[in-house]
Amino acid sequence: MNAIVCEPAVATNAGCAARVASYHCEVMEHRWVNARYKYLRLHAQAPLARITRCGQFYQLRCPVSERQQPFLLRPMSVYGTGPEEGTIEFLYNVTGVGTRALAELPVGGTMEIVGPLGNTFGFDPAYQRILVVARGVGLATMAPLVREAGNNGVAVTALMSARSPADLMREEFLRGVEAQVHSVYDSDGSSAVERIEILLRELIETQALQAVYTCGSHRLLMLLQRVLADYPGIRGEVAMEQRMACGMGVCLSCVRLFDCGKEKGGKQDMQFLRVCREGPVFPISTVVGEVEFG
Amino acid sequence: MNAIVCEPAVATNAGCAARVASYHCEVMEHRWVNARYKYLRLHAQAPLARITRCGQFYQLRCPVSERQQPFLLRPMSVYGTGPEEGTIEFLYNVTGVGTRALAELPVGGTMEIVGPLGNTFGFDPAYQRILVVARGVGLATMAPLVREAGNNGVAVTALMSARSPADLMREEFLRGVEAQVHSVYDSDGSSAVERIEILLRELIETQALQAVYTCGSHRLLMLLQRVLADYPGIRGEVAMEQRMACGMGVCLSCVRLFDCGKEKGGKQDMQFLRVCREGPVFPISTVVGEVEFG
Amino acid sequence: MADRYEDPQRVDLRVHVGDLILRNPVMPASGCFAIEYREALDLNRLGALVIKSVSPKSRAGNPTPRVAETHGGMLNSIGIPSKGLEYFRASVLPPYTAYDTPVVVSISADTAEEFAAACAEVSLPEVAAIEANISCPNLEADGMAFAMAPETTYRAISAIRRCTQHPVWAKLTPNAANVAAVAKAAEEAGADAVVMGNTVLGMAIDVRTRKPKLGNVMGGLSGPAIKPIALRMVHQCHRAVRIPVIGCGGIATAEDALEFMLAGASAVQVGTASFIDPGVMQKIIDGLQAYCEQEGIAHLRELTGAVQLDRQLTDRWLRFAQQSG
Amino acid sequence: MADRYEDPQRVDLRVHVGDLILRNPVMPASGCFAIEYREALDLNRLGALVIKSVSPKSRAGNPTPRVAETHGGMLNSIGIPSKGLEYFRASVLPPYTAYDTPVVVSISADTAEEFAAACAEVSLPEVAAIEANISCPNLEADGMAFAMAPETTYRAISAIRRCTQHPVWAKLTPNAANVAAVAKAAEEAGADAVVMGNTVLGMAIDVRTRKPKLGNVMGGLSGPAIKPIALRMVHQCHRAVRIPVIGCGGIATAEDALEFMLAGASAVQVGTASFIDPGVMQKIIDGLQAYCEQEGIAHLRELTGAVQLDRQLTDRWLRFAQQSG
Ligand SMILES: Cc1cc2nc3c(=O)[nH]c(=O)nc-3n(C[C@H](O)[C@H](O)[C@H](O)COP(=O)(O)OP(=O)(O)OC[C@H]3O[C@@H](n4cnc5c(N)ncnc54)[C@H](O)[C@@H]3O)c2cc1C
Ligand SMILES: Cc1cc2nc3c(=O)[nH]c(=O)nc-3n(C[C@H](O)[C@H](O)[C@H](O)COP(=O)(O)OP(=O)(O)OC[C@H]3O[C@@H](n4cnc5c(N)ncnc54)[C@H](O)[C@@H]3O)c2cc1C
Ligand SMILES: Cc1cc2nc3c(=O)[nH]c(=O)nc-3n(C[C@H](O)[C@H](O)[C@H](O)COP(=O)(O)O)c2cc1C
Ligand SMILES: Cc1cc2nc3c(=O)[nH]c(=O)nc-3n(C[C@H](O)[C@H](O)[C@H](O)COP(=O)(O)O)c2cc1C
Ligand code: FES
Ligand code: FES
Repeated sequence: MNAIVCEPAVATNAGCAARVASYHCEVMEHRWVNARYKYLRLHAQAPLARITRCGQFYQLRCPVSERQQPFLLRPMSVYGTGPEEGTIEFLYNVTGVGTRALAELPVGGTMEIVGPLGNTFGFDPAYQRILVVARGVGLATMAPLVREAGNNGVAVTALMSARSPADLMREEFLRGVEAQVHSVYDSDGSSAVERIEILLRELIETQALQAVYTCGSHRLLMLLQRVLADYPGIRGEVAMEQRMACGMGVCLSCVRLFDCGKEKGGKQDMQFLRVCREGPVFPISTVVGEVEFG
Repeated sequence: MNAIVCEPAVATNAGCAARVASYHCEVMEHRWVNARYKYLRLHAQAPLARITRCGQFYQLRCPVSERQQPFLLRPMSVYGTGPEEGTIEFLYNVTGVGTRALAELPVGGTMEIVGPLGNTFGFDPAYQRILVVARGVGLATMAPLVREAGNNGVAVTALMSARSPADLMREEFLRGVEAQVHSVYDSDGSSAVERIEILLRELIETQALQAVYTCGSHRLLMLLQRVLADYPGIRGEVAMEQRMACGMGVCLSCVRLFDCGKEKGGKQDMQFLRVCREGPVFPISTVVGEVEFG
Repeated sequence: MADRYEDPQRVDLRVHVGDLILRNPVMPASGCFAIEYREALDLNRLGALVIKSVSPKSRAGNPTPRVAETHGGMLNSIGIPSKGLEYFRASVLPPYTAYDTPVVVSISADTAEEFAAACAEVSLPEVAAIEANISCPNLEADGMAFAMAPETTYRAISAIRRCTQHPVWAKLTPNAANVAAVAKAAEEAGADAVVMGNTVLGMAIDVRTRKPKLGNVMGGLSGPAIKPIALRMVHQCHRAVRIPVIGCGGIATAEDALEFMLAGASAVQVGTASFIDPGVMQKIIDGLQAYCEQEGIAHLRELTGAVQLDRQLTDRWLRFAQQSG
Repeated sequence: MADRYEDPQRVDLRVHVGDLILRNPVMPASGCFAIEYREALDLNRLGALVIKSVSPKSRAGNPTPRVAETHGGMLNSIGIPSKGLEYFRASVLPPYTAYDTPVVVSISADTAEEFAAACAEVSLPEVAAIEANISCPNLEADGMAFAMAPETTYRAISAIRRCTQHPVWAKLTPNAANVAAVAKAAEEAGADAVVMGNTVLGMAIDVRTRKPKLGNVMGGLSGPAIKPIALRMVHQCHRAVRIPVIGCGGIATAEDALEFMLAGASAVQVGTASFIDPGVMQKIIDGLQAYCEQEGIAHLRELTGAVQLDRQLTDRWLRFAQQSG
């Protein structure tokens, strides 16, 4: 279930043995990590740590209250799992109806989550060094990748972008893994695209990177697409977002257009793919940089 | 706002100064009194004890949960108020969606209640003795009346009917007021109408009763109507129930037909009256004993 | 002349419904309001007072139970209990006209002629407008009503138009298949505004007793559940007619009211939400005030129809999508 | 011959939809189900498998965002993205027919002829029935669709009938004003069953951005919010036709399914509820089983249309009420 995009849907799913279920969880820990993000640790009577892979997500059934009545489930990347088999973690931005309702869930309370869903990052334990480019909530999605790199002795370079140092969440991202961190901020202008491009090219030229991963910023994604075009040997992957209903590939609400390269006839092969199913992880090169559709 | 039925609605409401509002309350106490009934004590930052009168009810906004999502408010008689100004009590039967949701409300939680609503029992502190005939939830409605009698030195005779001794809730009804209690049960056949009729007539003949009140049983109501027809000097009142939406006399969902006696022309004057507004307390003599409509 | 109950703030909440100027766009929906709400609200602060529909014929209303709750809404089959117009004029109307707020009388009737005669009879100086409830699910005809079709709508409204100089609002039903055409017929027949909409015909059954939850078997669905349907219809009516559209259906918050205004409503009616909180209309008015302040809107009425549609979006999407295999 | 996946208990959950016998009445609603649900459900335990509508013409579907949530429901404007029938037969259909459960192919098309040709093309031995989605809100025509009127329904279904021997189910739209007449037209044109119903056309606006919440502006409302509407229409169809009615709209629990059966449904379709819990259909089947055991019902199908109506109630009420002044 790696991010190998543009296979026909049928082949992708054929013989798929993964089981998706609704898990009843208890809230073990739930706290603010800064003014906008909350950390949530759940426990289920099921081996979530074992069945969940790096880059996958769950759909959360946010609680219903007098003031907030979310109807659809909310997709959330897995921020971490374990050490107990039944433990799963999320890190989320409190923004709208569902996440505001979620934020009110007390420790000891319960909630349902549906998953695991989606494909995984393409990661090879034999890599020497990877680069992760994160902004905002993107770090929740890539945190398991950082951990996996750490576990496998793969060196990590992290380029972290944030509004200001208070928003960075460096510790939350690395969770103890050693990494070379480059932080850039809107507040001092260091996050400007031109300046990041210089930094990026320098990192790529000087470090023996096998793969670059990103999540959380369209601007950074487009920059990476442009830069990586010059380095076809480097694996580049992005975790995407889109409005979802089913989260399982059924409803076709979460499509985006991807450019799957030249067909035999020489024509560009453009495909609508489901972020929840063929994604959320896609090769950076395939992303079509439209911004005008929601 | 006593139970003086069959005045034209306009006159009944004219110049009514009572204020109805939605009060935000905190749950101070909430516990089972037996297998089916729960006792609930709320506190609001408003003088509920002062503005609420004997026989009135509130509409409760039952909490919303994943499993129970009541939409309409639930009408509940006031079981008691005070001693603090902001304290109000309810005693309720856990039956359907709303009351099941209500039963889950934790101490320290909050809820909205709308009221005070409806008219009051007609009670005169100069009475010597009153008879209260209660079954099931009817005792919640009449408990404030028993207390008022107690406070005013009016003697109380209580005829309590229940499935079995375990269902009686005698202490919950009297709450320390001295009363002569006659308990009858389905389990030993003592609640049969013929037997109660004998008891009733005996009580009326031997005790100097000025008023009889009832709530909670259609069968007992019809019996009282028949018996009291022979004693026109005794005030007889009943608190009625009906499905409600607004609880304020606006929507006309809660009507029942009442027989308001002979008109000038000699014709029976039958009227649809709103249980939430002209009631919930009505003269026993006016009740039309239909059972086939909901 | 300044309205002394007008909100004293900087934001101008006034809206126009034809020649009528309302101090704000918030008024009750017929049947979900009566004089008793003066105990919970200052009636001098509402945009208008709309009274429960009255029919010229005396009617008992429908069998009980008359209400049942559903997910996010309720069903009602009250019917239009009525003691006739004479009683209405003598005993129902007077307390409403004691306020400094325009009073709207809602009329329900069985035939176009009955409608016309009733509207003429309530065309009193103290009545600001007449709402013709041509939409109430006529349950004897399996939910059919005048406003189910353009022709019958035209017939009823033009009969009324001939008999009164008062502003006439046509209250349409969401049970119609093509509300834009119905609204257009109402406009052509001379309505001064359309109210969109009424309840959606529905049903509920108790699976234990196997009986319908309403004595009348079917009834009208109202509340938040129907909001997206009513909103869509308001937008369709707004695009179809030049007369003002008054939005109604599931409005419970200031945001809901704003959504209806953006979709094309000049004013809004609040029904079922008052049953959950009798003070809700004042909260909605306060919320509109707060929104305008936050968003720097000087005149609330500028929001009417201000939804931002991107008319080329679908074309661009299709061109974009054409690239796909 | 015994169905080896039939529930082994005493209660008989089987239902008849025309000549088809289903092991239980629970099947997915088109567009709310795809082969991926095999990861969450045993597809051999469902009553039938209904596939997402396919159109003969290749289509991209509608612009994103394609979904938005509402109170107790959701709006969608997916459209019917399609790679055509050839792709459908080669790549979409085969995994469904690997199960021991009847497969229903849903067809969507722009003209009666296109419908007929497409239905003919999917009249394959491995297909148990064809659902003609004559109801999907045709948004170019402001929500109009074949099933909006009896005439167009008759035209589409009779064209289909001439081209296939397969059971044909006509999927009707709740946006029609008179679904009973539409159902009757479908029956007269030779439909083997009607599916009542589809989504209700709705709209939602973000009051901060002032933009519609759907890329396509309007979309179909589904979920518990519409249940009372769908239920009412199922009951109206049941009274109007002799062919089976399959209920659809807001079903999320066994109680909901039972309510639809009592109202007249022979089977039910579950749509949006699967998005909230992909295992919900199995829970509904288990709940039907439990209900029958509790209530001592040997054959679930006896519940179809078993709502207890008291036809004299209104008359009695009116006589009763006549006593009032
Ligand atoms: C695969 C995936 C993984 C994600 N992982 C994370 C994560 O780890 N942490 C985190 O904070 N956020 C994550 N997001 C974004 C998260 O889903 C949204 O922030 C959340 O749904 C907002 O819900 P709301 O009710 O607070 O907002 P509302 O605006 O009230 O939501 C309304 C609707 O829009 C949808 N929606 C709103 N924003 C988004 C979005 N950005 N992406 C998709 N749907 C959206 C909601 O799901 C809901 O259906 C992820 C999104 C996807 C698709
Ligand atoms: C004036 C008045 C005072 C009441 N006082 C009390 C009291 O003190 N204690 C108590 O336990 N009960 C009392 N009741 C009855 C109480 O309102 C119902 O038991 C309660 O509404 C049931 O709600 P539910 O959601 O649990 O049941 P459900 O069956 O799920 O309710 C569905 C709908 O039916 C209505 N409903 C159901 N039963 C009744 C009923 N008996 N009367 C009116 N509406 C009903 C509900 O309000 C709701 O709208 C009173 C009723 C009235 C009218
Ligand atoms: C209990 C009740 C009674 C109603 N009576 C009337 C009526 O007499 N006349 C009328 O035009 N509409 C009547 N309606 C419809 C409302 O005016 C309103 O159009 C509908 O409820 C939708 O709005 P809402 O969702 O805000 O309630 C009634 C609605 C309810 C719930
Ligand atoms: C995302 C989505 C896609 C749908 N696609 C189709 C479709 O392709 N064909 C069809 O006939 N109905 C389609 N429907 C309608 C459903 O089949 C169903 O009739 C409707 O959603 C009401 O049922 P529910 O409330 O259980 O969802 C779709 C509904 C949704 C929510
Ligand atoms: S969310 Fe349903 S297909 Fe992706
Ligand atoms: S509940 Fe609305 S009038 Fe009594």
